[in-house]
Amino acid sequence: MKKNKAPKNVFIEGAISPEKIATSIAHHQVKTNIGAHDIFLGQVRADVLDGKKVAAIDYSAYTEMANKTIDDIRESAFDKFDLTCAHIYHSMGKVKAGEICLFVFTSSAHRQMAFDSCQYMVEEIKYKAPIFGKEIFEDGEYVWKSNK
Amino acid sequence: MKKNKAPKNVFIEGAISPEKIATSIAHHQVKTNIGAHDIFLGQVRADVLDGKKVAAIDYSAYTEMANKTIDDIRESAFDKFDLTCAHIYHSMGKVKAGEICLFVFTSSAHRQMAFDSCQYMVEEIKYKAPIFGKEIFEDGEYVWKSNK
Amino acid sequence: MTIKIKFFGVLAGIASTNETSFEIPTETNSDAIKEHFESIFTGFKNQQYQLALNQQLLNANSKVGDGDEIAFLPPFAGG
Amino acid sequence: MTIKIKFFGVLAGIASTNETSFEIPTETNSDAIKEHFESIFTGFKNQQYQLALNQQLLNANSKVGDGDEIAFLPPFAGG
Repeated sequence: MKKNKAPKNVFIEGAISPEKIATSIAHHQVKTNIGAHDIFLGQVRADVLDGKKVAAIDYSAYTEMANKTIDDIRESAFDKFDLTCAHIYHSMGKVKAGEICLFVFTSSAHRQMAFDSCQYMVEEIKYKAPIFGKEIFEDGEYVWKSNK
Repeated sequence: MKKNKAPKNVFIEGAISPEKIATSIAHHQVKTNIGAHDIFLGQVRADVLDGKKVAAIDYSAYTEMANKTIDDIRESAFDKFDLTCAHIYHSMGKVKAGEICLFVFTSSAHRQMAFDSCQYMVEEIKYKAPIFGKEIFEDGEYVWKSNK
Repeated sequence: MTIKIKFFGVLAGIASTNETSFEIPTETNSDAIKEHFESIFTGFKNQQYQLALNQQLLNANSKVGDGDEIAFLPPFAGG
Repeated sequence: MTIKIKFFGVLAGIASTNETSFEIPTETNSDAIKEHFESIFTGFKNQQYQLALNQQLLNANSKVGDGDEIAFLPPFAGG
Protein backbone atom coordinates (compact mmCIF):
# COMPACT_ATOMS: atom_id res chain seq x y z
CA MET A 1 0.00 0.00 0.00
CA LYS A 2 1.54 3.32 -1.05
CA LYS A 3 0.77 6.56 0.66
CA ASN A 4 1.54 10.09 -0.33
CA LYS A 5 0.99 11.93 2.91
CA ALA A 6 3.86 12.67 5.29
CA PRO A 7 4.35 10.15 8.10
CA LYS A 8 2.70 10.95 11.41
CA ASN A 9 4.98 12.06 14.25
CA VAL A 10 5.10 9.22 16.79
CA PHE A 11 7.28 11.06 19.31
CA ILE A 12 6.02 12.47 22.58
CA GLU A 13 8.22 14.60 24.83
CA GLY A 14 8.92 12.68 28.05
CA ALA A 15 6.94 9.78 29.48
CA ILE A 16 3.65 8.54 28.01
CA SER A 17 0.95 9.08 30.63
CA PRO A 18 -1.69 6.52 31.64
CA GLU A 19 -4.25 9.27 30.87
CA LYS A 20 -3.10 9.43 27.26
CA ILE A 21 -3.62 5.67 27.00
CA ALA A 22 -7.11 5.99 28.54
CA THR A 23 -8.01 8.76 26.08
CA SER A 24 -6.80 6.66 23.18
CA ILE A 25 -8.90 3.67 24.36
CA ALA A 26 -11.97 5.91 24.82
CA HIS A 27 -11.64 7.21 21.24
CA HIS A 28 -12.18 3.66 19.97
CA GLN A 29 -15.58 3.19 21.59
CA VAL A 30 -17.35 4.67 18.57
CA LYS A 31 -15.81 1.96 16.37
CA THR A 32 -18.32 -0.78 17.08
CA ASN A 33 -16.79 -3.19 14.54
CA ILE A 34 -13.84 -3.64 16.94
CA GLY A 35 -13.98 -6.72 19.16
CA ALA A 36 -10.42 -6.84 20.48
CA HIS A 37 -7.63 -4.43 21.37
CA ASP A 38 -4.07 -5.29 22.25
CA ILE A 39 -1.89 -2.69 23.92
CA PHE A 40 1.84 -3.08 24.44
CA LEU A 41 3.58 -0.72 26.86
CA GLY A 42 7.33 -0.48 27.24
CA GLN A 43 8.31 0.69 30.72
CA VAL A 44 11.78 1.88 31.76
CA ARG A 45 13.38 -0.67 34.10
CA ALA A 46 15.63 0.31 37.00
CA ASP A 47 18.23 -2.24 35.88
CA VAL A 48 21.39 -2.56 37.94
CA LEU A 49 24.59 -2.49 35.86
CA ASP A 50 27.91 -2.92 37.66
CA GLY A 51 26.20 -2.11 40.94
CA LYS A 52 24.62 1.11 39.69
CA LYS A 53 20.87 1.57 39.25
CA VAL A 54 19.29 3.05 36.12
CA ALA A 55 17.25 6.13 37.09
CA ALA A 56 16.04 7.12 33.60
CA ILE A 57 16.54 6.66 29.88
CA ASP A 58 17.17 9.71 27.73
CA TYR A 59 15.81 8.99 24.25
CA SER A 60 16.96 10.61 21.03
CA ALA A 61 16.19 9.64 17.46
CA TYR A 62 16.88 10.27 13.81
CA THR A 63 13.37 11.70 13.89
CA GLU A 64 12.48 11.92 10.18
CA MET A 65 13.81 8.43 9.44
CA ALA A 66 12.23 6.95 12.60
CA ASN A 67 8.82 8.41 11.73
CA LYS A 68 9.11 7.12 8.17
CA THR A 69 10.27 3.67 9.32
CA ILE A 70 7.46 3.40 11.88
CA ASP A 71 4.92 4.59 9.31
CA ASP A 72 6.14 1.84 6.96
CA ILE A 73 5.87 -0.72 9.79
CA ARG A 74 2.32 0.40 10.49
CA GLU A 75 1.37 0.21 6.79
CA SER A 76 2.89 -3.26 6.52
CA ALA A 77 0.85 -4.36 9.56
CA PHE A 78 -2.33 -3.26 7.75
CA ASP A 79 -1.21 -5.31 4.75
CA LYS A 80 -0.41 -8.42 6.80
CA PHE A 81 -3.26 -8.38 9.33
CA ASP A 82 -6.97 -7.67 9.27
CA LEU A 83 -6.78 -4.52 11.40
CA THR A 84 -9.24 -1.78 12.21
CA CYS A 85 -6.76 0.60 13.88
CA ALA A 86 -3.09 0.79 14.81
CA HIS A 87 -1.37 3.52 16.82
CA ILE A 88 2.23 3.92 17.91
CA TYR A 89 3.79 6.46 20.28
CA HIS A 90 7.38 6.63 21.52
CA SER A 91 8.96 8.92 24.07
CA MET A 92 11.62 11.47 23.26
CA GLY A 93 13.93 12.87 25.92
CA LYS A 94 14.03 11.72 29.51
CA VAL A 95 11.78 8.95 30.87
CA LYS A 96 12.24 7.88 34.49
CA ALA A 97 12.34 4.27 35.69
CA GLY A 98 8.74 3.04 36.07
CA GLU A 99 7.44 5.40 33.37
CA ILE A 100 6.18 4.38 29.96
CA CYS A 101 8.28 5.00 26.82
CA LEU A 102 6.47 2.96 24.14
CA PHE A 103 2.75 2.57 23.45
CA VAL A 104 1.61 0.28 20.63
CA PHE A 105 -2.14 -0.15 20.22
CA THR A 106 -3.86 -2.47 17.75
CA SER A 107 -7.58 -3.09 17.22
CA SER A 108 -9.38 -5.71 15.17
CA ALA A 109 -12.70 -7.52 14.97
CA HIS A 110 -11.07 -10.61 16.50
CA ARG A 111 -8.39 -11.18 19.09
CA GLN A 112 -5.79 -13.14 17.12
CA MET A 113 -5.24 -10.30 14.65
CA ALA A 114 -4.94 -7.74 17.46
CA PHE A 115 -2.37 -9.89 19.30
CA ASP A 116 -0.31 -10.85 16.27
CA SER A 117 -0.14 -7.37 14.77
CA CYS A 118 0.80 -5.75 18.08
CA GLN A 119 3.66 -8.18 18.59
CA TYR A 120 4.78 -7.77 14.98
CA MET A 121 4.91 -3.98 15.25
CA VAL A 122 6.75 -3.99 18.59
CA GLU A 123 9.46 -6.29 17.21
CA GLU A 124 9.80 -4.26 14.03
CA ILE A 125 10.04 -0.96 15.92
CA LYS A 126 12.71 -2.34 18.26
CA TYR A 127 14.87 -3.59 15.40
CA LYS A 128 14.29 -1.05 12.62
CA ALA A 129 13.54 2.37 14.10
CA PRO A 130 16.62 4.61 14.59
CA ILE A 131 15.92 5.48 18.22
CA PHE A 132 18.75 5.76 20.73
CA GLY A 133 18.70 5.55 24.51
CA LYS A 134 21.11 6.69 27.16
CA GLU A 135 20.63 4.77 30.42
CA ILE A 136 21.30 7.35 33.11
CA PHE A 137 22.35 6.07 36.53
CA GLU A 138 21.40 7.57 39.86
CA ASP A 139 24.88 9.14 40.09
CA GLY A 140 24.44 10.92 36.75
CA GLU A 141 26.76 8.68 34.73
CA TYR A 142 25.36 6.85 31.71
CA VAL A 143 25.72 4.03 29.19
CA TRP A 144 24.21 3.74 25.73
CA LYS A 145 21.51 1.08 25.51
CA SER A 146 21.29 -1.40 22.65
CA ASN A 147 18.43 -3.68 21.56
CA LYS A 148 20.76 -6.16 19.85
CA MET B 1 1.23 -23.67 43.25
CA LYS B 2 -1.48 -24.04 45.92
CA LYS B 3 -3.18 -21.16 47.56
CA ASN B 4 -5.43 -21.02 50.57
CA LYS B 5 -7.01 -17.63 50.19
CA ALA B 6 -10.35 -17.17 48.47
CA PRO B 7 -10.18 -16.22 44.78
CA LYS B 8 -10.37 -12.53 43.97
CA ASN B 9 -13.62 -11.29 42.43
CA VAL B 10 -12.91 -10.44 38.77
CA PHE B 11 -16.40 -9.12 38.02
CA ILE B 12 -17.23 -5.46 37.57
CA GLU B 13 -20.81 -4.24 37.17
CA GLY B 14 -21.26 -2.89 33.64
CA ALA B 15 -18.55 -1.73 31.23
CA ILE B 16 -14.88 -1.44 32.18
CA SER B 17 -13.93 2.23 31.90
CA PRO B 18 -10.77 3.56 30.21
CA GLU B 19 -10.11 5.38 33.51
CA LYS B 20 -9.96 2.08 35.38
CA ILE B 21 -7.37 0.85 32.87
CA ALA B 22 -5.34 4.06 33.31
CA THR B 23 -5.43 3.70 37.10
CA SER B 24 -4.29 0.11 36.83
CA ILE B 25 -1.37 1.12 34.56
CA ALA B 26 -0.41 3.95 36.92
CA HIS B 27 -0.27 1.54 39.88
CA HIS B 28 2.52 -0.35 38.13
CA GLN B 29 4.88 2.60 37.88
CA VAL B 30 6.37 1.83 41.30
CA LYS B 31 7.38 -1.63 40.07
CA THR B 32 10.62 -0.67 38.37
CA ASN B 33 11.57 -4.27 37.55
CA ILE B 34 8.81 -4.28 34.91
CA GLY B 35 9.96 -3.61 31.35
CA ALA B 36 6.86 -4.66 29.39
CA HIS B 37 3.11 -4.69 29.82
CA ASP B 38 0.56 -6.32 27.55
CA ILE B 39 -3.08 -5.37 27.85
CA PHE B 40 -5.90 -7.19 26.11
CA LEU B 41 -9.30 -5.53 25.92
CA GLY B 42 -12.43 -7.25 24.73
CA GLN B 43 -14.94 -4.78 23.25
CA VAL B 44 -18.59 -5.51 22.46
CA ARG B 45 -19.12 -5.55 18.69
CA ALA B 46 -22.30 -4.27 17.03
CA ASP B 47 -22.53 -7.45 14.98
CA VAL B 48 -25.41 -7.79 12.56
CA LEU B 49 -27.28 -11.12 12.83
CA ASP B 50 -30.15 -11.76 10.43
CA GLY B 51 -30.30 -8.06 9.65
CA LYS B 52 -30.50 -6.99 13.30
CA LYS B 53 -27.75 -5.06 15.04
CA VAL B 54 -26.38 -6.00 18.47
CA ALA B 55 -26.82 -3.05 20.86
CA ALA B 56 -25.36 -4.64 24.00
CA ILE B 57 -24.34 -7.88 25.67
CA ASP B 58 -25.87 -8.77 29.02
CA TYR B 59 -23.34 -10.89 30.93
CA SER B 60 -24.14 -13.36 33.67
CA ALA B 61 -21.89 -15.98 35.26
CA TYR B 62 -21.64 -18.87 37.65
CA THR B 63 -19.77 -16.36 39.76
CA GLU B 64 -18.07 -18.57 42.36
CA MET B 65 -16.90 -21.09 39.75
CA ALA B 66 -15.83 -18.36 37.31
CA ASN B 67 -13.76 -16.59 39.96
CA LYS B 68 -12.16 -19.89 40.99
CA THR B 69 -11.48 -20.89 37.36
CA ILE B 70 -9.95 -17.50 36.54
CA ASP B 71 -7.87 -17.58 39.72
CA ASP B 72 -6.53 -21.01 38.64
CA ILE B 73 -5.78 -19.64 35.15
CA ARG B 74 -3.88 -16.73 36.71
CA GLU B 75 -1.90 -19.05 39.00
CA SER B 76 -1.04 -21.33 36.08
CA ALA B 77 0.20 -18.29 34.12
CA PHE B 78 2.58 -17.48 36.99
CA ASP B 79 3.81 -21.09 36.85
CA LYS B 80 4.28 -21.08 33.08
CA PHE B 81 5.68 -17.58 32.51
CA ASP B 82 8.15 -15.30 34.24
CA LEU B 83 5.59 -12.70 35.29
CA THR B 84 5.70 -9.74 37.65
CA CYS B 85 1.95 -9.04 37.70
CA ALA B 86 -1.27 -10.32 36.15
CA HIS B 87 -4.73 -8.81 36.49
CA ILE B 88 -8.08 -9.86 35.04
CA TYR B 89 -11.43 -8.06 35.08
CA HIS B 90 -14.67 -9.06 33.37
CA SER B 91 -17.97 -7.23 33.11
CA MET B 92 -21.19 -8.42 34.68
CA GLY B 93 -24.58 -7.20 33.46
CA LYS B 94 -25.12 -4.97 30.47
CA VAL B 95 -22.25 -3.68 28.30
CA LYS B 96 -23.14 -1.60 25.25
CA ALA B 97 -21.56 -2.03 21.80
CA GLY B 98 -18.23 -0.17 21.78
CA GLU B 99 -17.71 -0.63 25.51
CA ILE B 100 -15.12 -2.85 27.14
CA CYS B 101 -16.09 -6.15 28.78
CA LEU B 102 -12.74 -7.88 29.38
CA PHE B 103 -9.44 -6.46 30.64
CA VAL B 104 -6.41 -8.75 30.92
CA PHE B 105 -3.16 -7.11 32.00
CA THR B 106 0.23 -8.83 32.23
CA SER B 107 3.60 -7.37 33.22
CA SER B 108 7.08 -8.81 33.01
CA ALA B 109 10.71 -7.75 32.80
CA HIS B 110 10.72 -8.61 29.08
CA ARG B 111 8.16 -8.36 26.32
CA GLN B 112 7.87 -11.99 25.19
CA MET B 113 6.61 -13.15 28.59
CA ALA B 114 4.10 -10.30 28.78
CA PHE B 115 2.75 -11.11 25.29
CA ASP B 116 2.64 -14.89 25.70
CA SER B 117 1.03 -14.88 29.13
CA CYS B 118 -1.63 -12.36 28.13
CA GLN B 119 -2.63 -14.42 25.12
CA TYR B 120 -2.59 -17.61 27.18
CA MET B 121 -4.90 -16.15 29.83
CA VAL B 122 -7.35 -14.66 27.31
CA GLU B 123 -7.72 -18.03 25.53
CA GLU B 124 -8.14 -19.89 28.81
CA ILE B 125 -10.76 -17.43 30.11
CA LYS B 126 -12.77 -17.65 26.88
CA TYR B 127 -12.86 -21.45 26.94
CA LYS B 128 -12.97 -22.32 30.64
CA ALA B 129 -14.76 -19.58 32.59
CA PRO B 130 -18.53 -20.14 33.02
CA ILE B 131 -19.59 -16.72 31.77
CA PHE B 132 -22.72 -16.32 29.64
CA GLY B 133 -23.72 -13.52 27.30
CA LYS B 134 -27.04 -12.45 25.86
CA GLU B 135 -26.61 -10.43 22.67
CA ILE B 136 -29.39 -7.86 22.83
CA PHE B 137 -30.54 -6.33 19.56
CA GLU B 138 -31.68 -2.77 19.03
CA ASP B 139 -35.31 -3.99 18.98
CA GLY B 140 -34.93 -5.64 22.41
CA GLU B 141 -34.82 -9.24 21.18
CA TYR B 142 -31.80 -11.36 22.01
CA VAL B 143 -29.73 -14.44 21.24
CA TRP B 144 -27.33 -16.31 23.53
CA LYS B 145 -23.72 -15.91 22.48
CA SER B 146 -21.26 -18.81 22.37
CA ASN B 147 -17.46 -18.84 22.18
CA LYS B 148 -17.36 -22.31 20.62
CA MET C 1 -30.66 -35.75 50.98
CA THR C 2 -30.68 -32.36 49.34
CA ILE C 3 -28.83 -31.42 46.21
CA LYS C 4 -28.54 -27.80 45.14
CA ILE C 5 -29.23 -27.22 41.44
CA LYS C 6 -28.23 -24.13 39.45
CA PHE C 7 -29.24 -23.13 35.93
CA PHE C 8 -27.47 -20.53 33.79
CA GLY C 9 -28.00 -18.59 30.58
CA VAL C 10 -30.50 -20.06 28.14
CA LEU C 11 -31.19 -22.95 30.56
CA ALA C 12 -32.24 -20.60 33.36
CA GLY C 13 -34.66 -19.08 30.86
CA ILE C 14 -36.12 -22.45 29.93
CA ALA C 15 -36.40 -23.50 33.60
CA SER C 16 -37.71 -20.04 34.57
CA THR C 17 -35.40 -20.15 37.61
CA ASN C 18 -31.72 -19.82 38.47
CA GLU C 19 -31.72 -22.23 41.36
CA THR C 20 -33.67 -25.06 42.88
CA SER C 21 -33.07 -27.93 45.27
CA PHE C 22 -33.56 -31.59 44.56
CA GLU C 23 -34.58 -34.02 47.28
CA ILE C 24 -33.62 -37.69 46.89
CA PRO C 25 -33.82 -40.68 49.25
CA THR C 26 -30.33 -42.07 48.56
CA GLU C 27 -27.09 -41.16 46.80
CA THR C 28 -27.60 -40.61 43.08
CA ASN C 29 -25.44 -39.72 40.06
CA SER C 30 -25.12 -36.84 37.62
CA ASP C 31 -26.66 -38.72 34.68
CA ALA C 32 -29.81 -39.38 36.72
CA ILE C 33 -30.05 -35.73 37.68
CA LYS C 34 -29.61 -34.69 34.07
CA GLU C 35 -32.36 -37.09 32.93
CA HIS C 36 -34.65 -35.89 35.68
CA PHE C 37 -34.40 -32.23 34.67
CA GLU C 38 -34.54 -33.00 30.94
CA SER C 39 -37.88 -34.73 31.65
CA ILE C 40 -39.18 -31.68 33.55
CA PHE C 41 -37.73 -29.01 31.24
CA THR C 42 -38.01 -30.70 27.85
CA GLY C 43 -36.38 -27.73 26.12
CA PHE C 44 -33.03 -28.73 27.71
CA LYS C 45 -32.72 -31.55 25.17
CA ASN C 46 -32.33 -29.07 22.31
CA GLN C 47 -29.52 -27.23 24.09
CA GLN C 48 -25.81 -27.85 24.29
CA TYR C 49 -24.71 -27.85 27.91
CA GLN C 50 -22.27 -29.28 30.44
CA LEU C 51 -22.71 -30.14 34.10
CA ALA C 52 -20.46 -28.98 36.90
CA LEU C 53 -20.35 -30.77 40.27
CA ASN C 54 -19.24 -28.49 43.09
CA GLN C 55 -17.80 -26.04 40.55
CA GLN C 56 -15.82 -28.66 38.61
CA LEU C 57 -16.83 -29.56 35.07
CA LEU C 58 -17.88 -33.20 34.73
CA ASN C 59 -16.43 -35.37 31.97
CA ALA C 60 -18.26 -38.53 33.00
CA ASN C 61 -21.14 -39.73 35.15
CA SER C 62 -20.31 -39.03 38.82
CA LYS C 63 -21.75 -39.86 42.23
CA VAL C 64 -23.72 -37.05 43.82
CA GLY C 65 -24.60 -36.90 47.51
CA ASP C 66 -26.03 -34.70 50.24
CA GLY C 67 -25.04 -31.04 50.04
CA ASP C 68 -23.52 -31.27 46.56
CA GLU C 69 -24.12 -28.55 44.00
CA ILE C 70 -24.90 -29.38 40.38
CA ALA C 71 -24.83 -26.61 37.77
CA PHE C 72 -26.27 -26.75 34.24
CA LEU C 73 -23.93 -24.69 32.05
CA PRO C 74 -24.67 -23.65 28.47
CA PRO C 75 -21.77 -22.65 26.13
CA PHE C 76 -19.41 -20.05 27.58
CA ALA C 77 -19.32 -16.55 26.12
CA GLY C 78 -16.79 -14.66 28.25
CA GLY C 79 -14.80 -11.81 26.73
CA MET D 1 29.09 19.27 -3.92
CA THR D 2 27.72 19.29 -0.41
CA ILE D 3 26.71 16.23 1.57
CA LYS D 4 24.81 16.56 4.81
CA ILE D 5 26.18 14.38 7.62
CA LYS D 6 24.29 13.42 10.80
CA PHE D 7 25.62 11.70 13.93
CA PHE D 8 23.48 10.04 16.58
CA GLY D 9 23.80 8.62 20.08
CA VAL D 10 27.28 7.66 21.18
CA LEU D 11 28.69 8.82 17.81
CA ALA D 12 27.30 12.34 18.25
CA GLY D 13 29.09 12.35 21.60
CA ILE D 14 32.41 11.30 20.05
CA ALA D 15 32.06 13.82 17.21
CA SER D 16 30.84 16.51 19.64
CA THR D 17 28.19 17.45 17.09
CA ASN D 18 24.89 16.17 15.69
CA GLU D 19 25.35 17.49 12.21
CA THR D 20 27.95 18.74 9.77
CA SER D 21 28.34 19.15 6.04
CA PHE D 22 30.97 17.57 3.86
CA GLU D 23 32.26 19.33 0.74
CA ILE D 24 33.66 17.20 -2.07
CA PRO D 25 34.73 18.01 -5.64
CA THR D 26 33.02 15.04 -7.34
CA GLU D 27 30.59 12.24 -6.62
CA THR D 28 31.84 9.91 -3.88
CA ASN D 29 30.62 6.78 -2.10
CA SER D 30 29.53 5.78 1.37
CA ASP D 31 32.67 3.77 2.16
CA ALA D 32 34.83 6.82 1.42
CA ILE D 33 32.71 8.98 3.69
CA LYS D 34 32.91 6.40 6.45
CA GLU D 35 36.70 6.23 6.16
CA HIS D 36 36.96 10.00 6.14
CA PHE D 37 35.04 10.40 9.40
CA GLU D 38 36.75 7.43 11.05
CA SER D 39 40.07 9.20 10.36
CA ILE D 40 38.78 12.43 11.95
CA PHE D 41 36.89 10.83 14.85
CA THR D 42 39.10 7.85 15.63
CA GLY D 43 36.72 6.69 18.40
CA PHE D 44 34.20 5.69 15.69
CA LYS D 45 36.34 2.58 14.95
CA ASN D 46 35.53 1.10 18.36
CA GLN D 47 31.80 1.53 17.85
CA GLN D 48 29.23 -0.62 16.09
CA TYR D 49 27.24 1.48 13.67
CA GLN D 50 25.38 1.51 10.36
CA LEU D 51 25.05 4.18 7.72
CA ALA D 52 21.79 5.45 6.27
CA LEU D 53 21.67 7.28 2.92
CA ASN D 54 18.68 9.59 2.65
CA GLN D 55 16.98 7.77 5.52
CA GLN D 56 17.50 4.28 4.09
CA LEU D 57 19.89 1.85 5.79
CA LEU D 58 22.83 0.88 3.57
CA ASN D 59 23.75 -2.76 3.11
CA ALA D 60 26.62 -2.10 0.67
CA ASN D 61 28.83 0.69 -0.58
CA SER D 62 26.67 3.22 -2.46
CA LYS D 63 27.19 6.29 -4.64
CA VAL D 64 26.66 9.59 -2.84
CA GLY D 65 26.10 12.88 -4.59
CA ASP D 66 25.15 16.50 -4.12
CA GLY D 67 22.41 17.11 -1.55
CA ASP D 68 22.45 13.59 -0.16
CA GLU D 69 22.19 12.97 3.56
CA ILE D 70 24.37 10.38 5.29
CA ALA D 71 23.58 9.38 8.89
CA PHE D 72 25.87 7.49 11.27
CA LEU D 73 23.60 5.27 13.38
CA PRO D 74 24.70 3.35 16.49
CA PRO D 75 22.64 0.34 17.72
CA PHE D 76 18.93 1.05 18.10
CA ALA D 77 17.37 1.12 21.55
CA GLY D 78 13.72 2.00 20.96
CA GLY D 79 11.05 0.75 23.35
